[in-house]
Amino acid sequence: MHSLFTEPFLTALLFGAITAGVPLLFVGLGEQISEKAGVLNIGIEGMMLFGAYAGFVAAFYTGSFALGFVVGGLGGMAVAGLMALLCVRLGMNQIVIGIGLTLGAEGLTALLHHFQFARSYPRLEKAPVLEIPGISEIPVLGPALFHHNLIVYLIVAATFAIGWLYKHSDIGLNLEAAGSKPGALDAAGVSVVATRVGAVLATGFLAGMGGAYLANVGAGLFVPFMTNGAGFIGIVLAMLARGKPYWVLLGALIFGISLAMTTALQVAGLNIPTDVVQMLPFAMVILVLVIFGRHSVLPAALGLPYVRGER
Amino acid sequence: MSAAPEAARSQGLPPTLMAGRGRAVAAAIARFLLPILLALVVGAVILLLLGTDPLAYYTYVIRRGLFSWLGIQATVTRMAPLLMIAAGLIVAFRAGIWNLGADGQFLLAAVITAALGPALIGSLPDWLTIVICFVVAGLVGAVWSLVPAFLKVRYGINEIISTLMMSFLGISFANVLIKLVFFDPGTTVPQTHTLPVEDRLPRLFGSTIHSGILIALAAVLIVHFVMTRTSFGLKLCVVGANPRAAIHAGLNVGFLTYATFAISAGLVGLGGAVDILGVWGSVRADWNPSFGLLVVPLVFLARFHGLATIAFVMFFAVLQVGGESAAVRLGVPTFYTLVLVALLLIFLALVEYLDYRRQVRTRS
Amino acid sequence: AGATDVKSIAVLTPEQGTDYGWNQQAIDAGKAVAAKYGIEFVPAEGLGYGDVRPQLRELAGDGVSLMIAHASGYNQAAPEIANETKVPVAIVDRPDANVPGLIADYTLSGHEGAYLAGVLAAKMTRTGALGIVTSGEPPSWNSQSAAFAQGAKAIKPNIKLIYAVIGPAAYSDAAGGRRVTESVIAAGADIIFGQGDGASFGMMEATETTKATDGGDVYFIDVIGDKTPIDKGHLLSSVVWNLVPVFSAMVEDLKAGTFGTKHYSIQVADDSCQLLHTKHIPDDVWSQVMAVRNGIVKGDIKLTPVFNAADVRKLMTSVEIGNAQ
Amino acid sequence: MSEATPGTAVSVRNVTKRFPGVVANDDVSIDFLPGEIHVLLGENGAGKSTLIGMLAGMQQPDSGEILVKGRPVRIGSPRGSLDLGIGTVFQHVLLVPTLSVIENLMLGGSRWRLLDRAPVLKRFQELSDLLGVRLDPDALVGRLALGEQQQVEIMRALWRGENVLILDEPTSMLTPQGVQDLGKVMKRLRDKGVAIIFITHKLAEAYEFGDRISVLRLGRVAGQLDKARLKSMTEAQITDEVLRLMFGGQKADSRDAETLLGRGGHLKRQARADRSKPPILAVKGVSTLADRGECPLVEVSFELWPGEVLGVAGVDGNGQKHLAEMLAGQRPAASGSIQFEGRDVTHEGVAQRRRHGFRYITDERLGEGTVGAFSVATNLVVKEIGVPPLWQRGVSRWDLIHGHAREQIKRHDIRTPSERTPIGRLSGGNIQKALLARELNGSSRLAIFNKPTYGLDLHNIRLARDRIAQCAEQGLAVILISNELDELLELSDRIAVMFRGRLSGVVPNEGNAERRIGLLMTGAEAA
Ligand SMILES: Nc1ncnc2c1ncn2[C@@H]1O[C@H](COP(=O)(O)OP(=O)(O)OP(=O)(O)O)[C@@H](O)[C@H]1O
Ligand SMILES: Nc1ncnc2c1ncn2[C@@H]1O[C@H](COP(=O)(O)OP(=O)(O)OP(=O)(O)O)[C@@H](O)[C@H]1O
Ligand SMILES: [Mg+2]
Ligand SMILES: [Mg+2]
Repeated sequence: MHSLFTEPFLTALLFGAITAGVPLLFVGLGEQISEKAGVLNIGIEGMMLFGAYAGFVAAFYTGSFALGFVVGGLGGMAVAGLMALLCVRLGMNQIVIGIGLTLGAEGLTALLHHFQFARSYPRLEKAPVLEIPGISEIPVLGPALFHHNLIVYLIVAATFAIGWLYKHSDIGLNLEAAGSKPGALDAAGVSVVATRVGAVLATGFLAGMGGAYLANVGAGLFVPFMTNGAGFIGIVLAMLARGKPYWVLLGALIFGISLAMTTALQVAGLNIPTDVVQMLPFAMVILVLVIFGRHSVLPAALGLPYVRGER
Repeated sequence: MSAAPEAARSQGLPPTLMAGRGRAVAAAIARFLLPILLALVVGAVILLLLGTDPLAYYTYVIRRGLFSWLGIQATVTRMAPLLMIAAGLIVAFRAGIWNLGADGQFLLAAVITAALGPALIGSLPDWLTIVICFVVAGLVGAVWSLVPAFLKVRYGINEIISTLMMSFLGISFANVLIKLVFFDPGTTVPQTHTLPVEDRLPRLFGSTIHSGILIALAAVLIVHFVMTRTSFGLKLCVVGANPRAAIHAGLNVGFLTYATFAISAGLVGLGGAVDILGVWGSVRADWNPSFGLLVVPLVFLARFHGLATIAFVMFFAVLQVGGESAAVRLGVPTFYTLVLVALLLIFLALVEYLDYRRQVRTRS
Repeated sequence: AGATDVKSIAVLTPEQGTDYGWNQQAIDAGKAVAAKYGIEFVPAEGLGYGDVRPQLRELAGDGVSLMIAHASGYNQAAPEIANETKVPVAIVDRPDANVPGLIADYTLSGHEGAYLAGVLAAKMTRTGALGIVTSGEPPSWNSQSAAFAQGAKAIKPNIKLIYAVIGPAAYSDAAGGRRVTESVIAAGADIIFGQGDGASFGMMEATETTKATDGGDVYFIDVIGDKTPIDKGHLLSSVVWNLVPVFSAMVEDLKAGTFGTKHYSIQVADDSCQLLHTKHIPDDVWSQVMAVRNGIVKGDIKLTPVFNAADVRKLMTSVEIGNAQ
Repeated sequence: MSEATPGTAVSVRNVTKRFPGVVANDDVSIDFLPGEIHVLLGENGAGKSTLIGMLAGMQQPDSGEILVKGRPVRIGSPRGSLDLGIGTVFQHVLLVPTLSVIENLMLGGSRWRLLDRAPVLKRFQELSDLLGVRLDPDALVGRLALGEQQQVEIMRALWRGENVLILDEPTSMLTPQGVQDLGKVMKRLRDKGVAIIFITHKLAEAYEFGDRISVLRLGRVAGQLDKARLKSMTEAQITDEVLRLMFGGQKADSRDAETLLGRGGHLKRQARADRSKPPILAVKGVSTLADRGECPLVEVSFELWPGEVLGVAGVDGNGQKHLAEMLAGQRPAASGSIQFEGRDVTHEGVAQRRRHGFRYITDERLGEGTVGAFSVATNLVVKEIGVPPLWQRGVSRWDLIHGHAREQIKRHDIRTPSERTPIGRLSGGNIQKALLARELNGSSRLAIFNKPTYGLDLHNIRLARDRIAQCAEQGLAVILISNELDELLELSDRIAVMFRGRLSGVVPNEGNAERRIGLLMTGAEAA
């Protein structure tokens, strides 16, 4: 048994955990921004999926991973734009539109994939890796944590940057106000609609980049429905993180590790049905809610459209 | 926390069905037809881009889904579980509870039904087996909604997220049950025992439509009646629209919230039973039709109205059944139906918004 | 059941017949068989895993002579509709369901081919470790996983076999396929025996983009289809199923009135199951593998398929524990 | 058209604003001058908030124009308003409860910039000195008392409202002392040249602080009293004039005038309670548990007789809310007991107590009193759902329910387009009438009024007070919670004072009651 848990294997596990966790970090952070601003973004799954598709197409045709991320982000943002128009600007119901957009993105990407790639199944090269000199030499941790695409370091850095902005910039205040008491924000001279539209677009961009990472770095290809609920896990992360980006980071890491553990247990020959392992994250969330329920506070105006001067 | 559903009620515009019955009804119908038309048009553009003749596609879908005997039977059969789920969602949404956990509730109830039915059918009369299956399926659905209900009543936790979580949990749990507990050792793929075709819900008038559709239609109509015409329904609506007002009015908010969850999830569970007893006879591991999230937009498009819901579910079933057939004959994958539903939602939103603007302008 | 005039056959597949695998093999075979007998072919692709009863009824109503329901998920619905419409169906994964003239099972196992793949892999591994990655645990994959293990063990009893399942419904989980395969490679495997639909592409991607622990290339052994057209230089082989003989036999049986009285299978003997020869396999190794094949054909090597997941796993751990260097 | 008096700070010219079914402002033209406190008066729904909403950028006029310093402007958003130097304190608190005081003040300040506390803190100190308030800049606004929140609002309005300061009913939640303090601030700002628009329902405040009074009636300017005229008239004359403007030709009676002046105390009603009989309600040592940020009850005991009005005075947030909720059955008593007609009702809920004749008119008309999205008809029966004859075996008889509503609407003069109008669209006074109609029907025995005249105009206040007096007349036991001292003095037999969750004393309503209450309210005297 021991022989299996060699250095390279442990490295690969941890590496896999990071690769699985990064897309979740993207969507978790994105969802958090929307929710802070009072928009419950159920459409994030669709944004992620569309970003995955767009990002893959871009990376495949140009050969540039960087461009893949940008276009993936823009793809997610396009779906987010619809959400912003319908839910923020026109005040339609966020849940229903979110579900609708997710269904639409699923259908559209599967359709496009069918006509475009279903005969060729194109795959990308390995994504370029940036080794951080020095620390990437540490056994196990080095190659697992510091042999990633630049985007991984960027998003981790962005996590802290976002946390810092929440506290120290007017953006943070505006988001908080838009989610907590939009009328007060409006009265203070900041457009609630603009704030929320900005938040939703940012969410779409992050989710789209997460999707692009999943497709281009995680899988190296696009297959229909490939996000497979990752967007919804992002919603969970945002809920558990209670407005703190660092908690999203931690949660994404835990989710990634739990996925990687599934493999580890199997490779180790432990005979647990995969469904049981699959249940663990969700069971964990429910347990956390039941135990710490009273502490999970959501923005007061979450899910409510804001119309100036309406009675 | 119930804020979200409350918003759903108010932002869909003022209930125009209230005044000027005749003209308002005509306007309401126009409000439904216009988005459908627009969605079909944009859908047609997408079809054109993909190299398919949209007119041929639409006529084919409607012919296969609606105007052929086989098609209409398939459509009506498909409607049965969708309508049961819709009934459950109407209760919840009218009562201001966003039950997004229908998939888990449906699947667990289906698995239990498929485990129970074949086991009982030998020793009990058919009708009793079916009744027991229904009762247990309803209970299973209800039980699965207890945790979100508890979290909502006790801590005020947003049920949108908790029901979603329970849904994912339920889907995996249903698989575990099939693989570890209720599997039929005689089959190579993990699945439950099978209820023989002749022991399933009786079929109607020699067609392939099973009688579950009657139960489903009745469920939607009863739910509509209860929610709009009874004191119980009104109490649920009050709790949903303003829980503090409900407390102030002396309503037992905790109990009514539990009741909403239980009735909603119970009806969804019955949907699982209807589908298993009417069509499938067994459940195979990893089967998940994901009806729950599909029905949400339909119920919403229908503005939670029972009759409109039946119409929209039928519309969707025609699209699905005809679309599956068209997938084989015309090479347009069934995913296209999803795109159409999304387009429909978007245009409904836009049309409603424009209509609202028009009303505001004309009234002032 | 009497003899029938066969005018057309339909093949129903859950995914599109363009996957270089399970679905495509069936559609291609259906086309070939129809051409062979000069009958009409009705492909019904991409039906998904929902209720196919409407499609079956519609095909029956259109007057199809035989419906081949090419998914284990259809083996409940198809017999029911056969009984209802009296149109013969062929189904998979239910060997006990045969009904003369109406229902015939063709539960296929490429275990013979997988055994050969195991032999090939054992001969070619540099690291002494092989990976088996599957996206789920259906019976035909179980039997192939087991046979692969047995074949490898036959050559090198001490060989390390690393077995991993991606997830419960991970057939299309390409990212999962890649992630898991990378772990398996990191655990030492330099040849991956992979089974999965969309997930297979993730596994291929992993073999293409990851180096083995010895720094060399990793190779991939696929199943069912021939992915050579989309290979990037890492496809070592594939356990290719050829369904033409099976579908032909069905048509023959229908004509002869013996449909539903036999079990169809694929085997290396008639090349309905064969190992794909790619340029990455050295000639001497290939001839050694072919020698083993002849042994199977002659009956010198006896193989019994193992369908049960638990038994498969037992096979892996027993190989792995204690013997690993 | 746009010639404004030279030197105006802001003017509206022929402004009209319609809402579905109402003309809220009808061809309104007013000038607001720098260095002047301009009082806007008018009954509920006269269009005061709508008018200032347009100045604040919350609404756009349908026609007409707005001029700032004589220059026509379009105020498209609150931002536009702030940029013109117009600061507004809205009728309802508009602060972010989850942010601190200083963060609330920084909101909308710098754009796309990092927050810089130092200059904000400096300005905060300056304004604190100017306003004469002491606030912790890092306290969460949600934790502040309403009065303190209002100070923050005024501070925020001043932050950029260096030209015009608008205050919409700021005194409705202040103590008398708070009102005086606010008056000083307004005067100080006026002397610095700020144009102040001050909306109130209390004429006394208008006299005391106002340099000019404009009266709105049914969306139109009914008239104006300028500085010179105000100086030249006696209080009585002004009152007569204002009443004439507010109510048109209708003759207002003298009691209206008293109410308007906030000097109704001496109108004291005839006490009728017969205390020789056993009390109808006996509360013994009741305490409640505190939720976050609330003041619970501590060992409250009192008795109440039929026909008696027990006033409850106290600074807001000293347990009045808990008292009302506990009595209504909405909030459980943690200890102690409640006897009603000799029966122990401590553990009974709202519905049961309602059956005994308990009625509770809440101070939160929209928050809990009504379901804003539901029709007036539904709201009129929301406490009787399922009760025959409006329901028959659980089935709603909407015809009867609507008929019942039409009758109530007529009887209680509830101004609504229809019984099917969502009640949230009505003005505060009319919602209050609906609540009174719902609660004071049939077999009521004990009525609890929590700030029943909050936010109402003179006419509606008069109606509500008369209703309360009438209740006592009919033999109901009444508990009247209010922070309008004159209201308590007018209506009560005895006045209990709440301080930090306790009943710090019960004062008979006679002689020097006012002084004693004042002392008890600040905890200075314990009785
Ligand atoms: N006239 C009414 N007044 C107040 N509340 C009502 C009225 N009618 C219905 N309700 C309540 O308000 C909610 C919304 O009613 P809505 O009018 O949408 O129902 P509906 O199905 O359209 O009924 P109808 O066809 O009779 O108009 C319902 O849940 C019901 O309990
Ligand atoms: N957003 C709105 N939508 C619909 N009607 C409105 C809206 N705002 C105000 N109204 C209506 O316009 C009229 C004037 O309301 P406004 O709030 O200006 O009155 P007000 O003088 O401030 O009254 P109060 O003393 O009660 O505050 C009322 O009839 C009110 O119902
Ligand atoms: Mg007002
Ligand atoms: Mg008011």
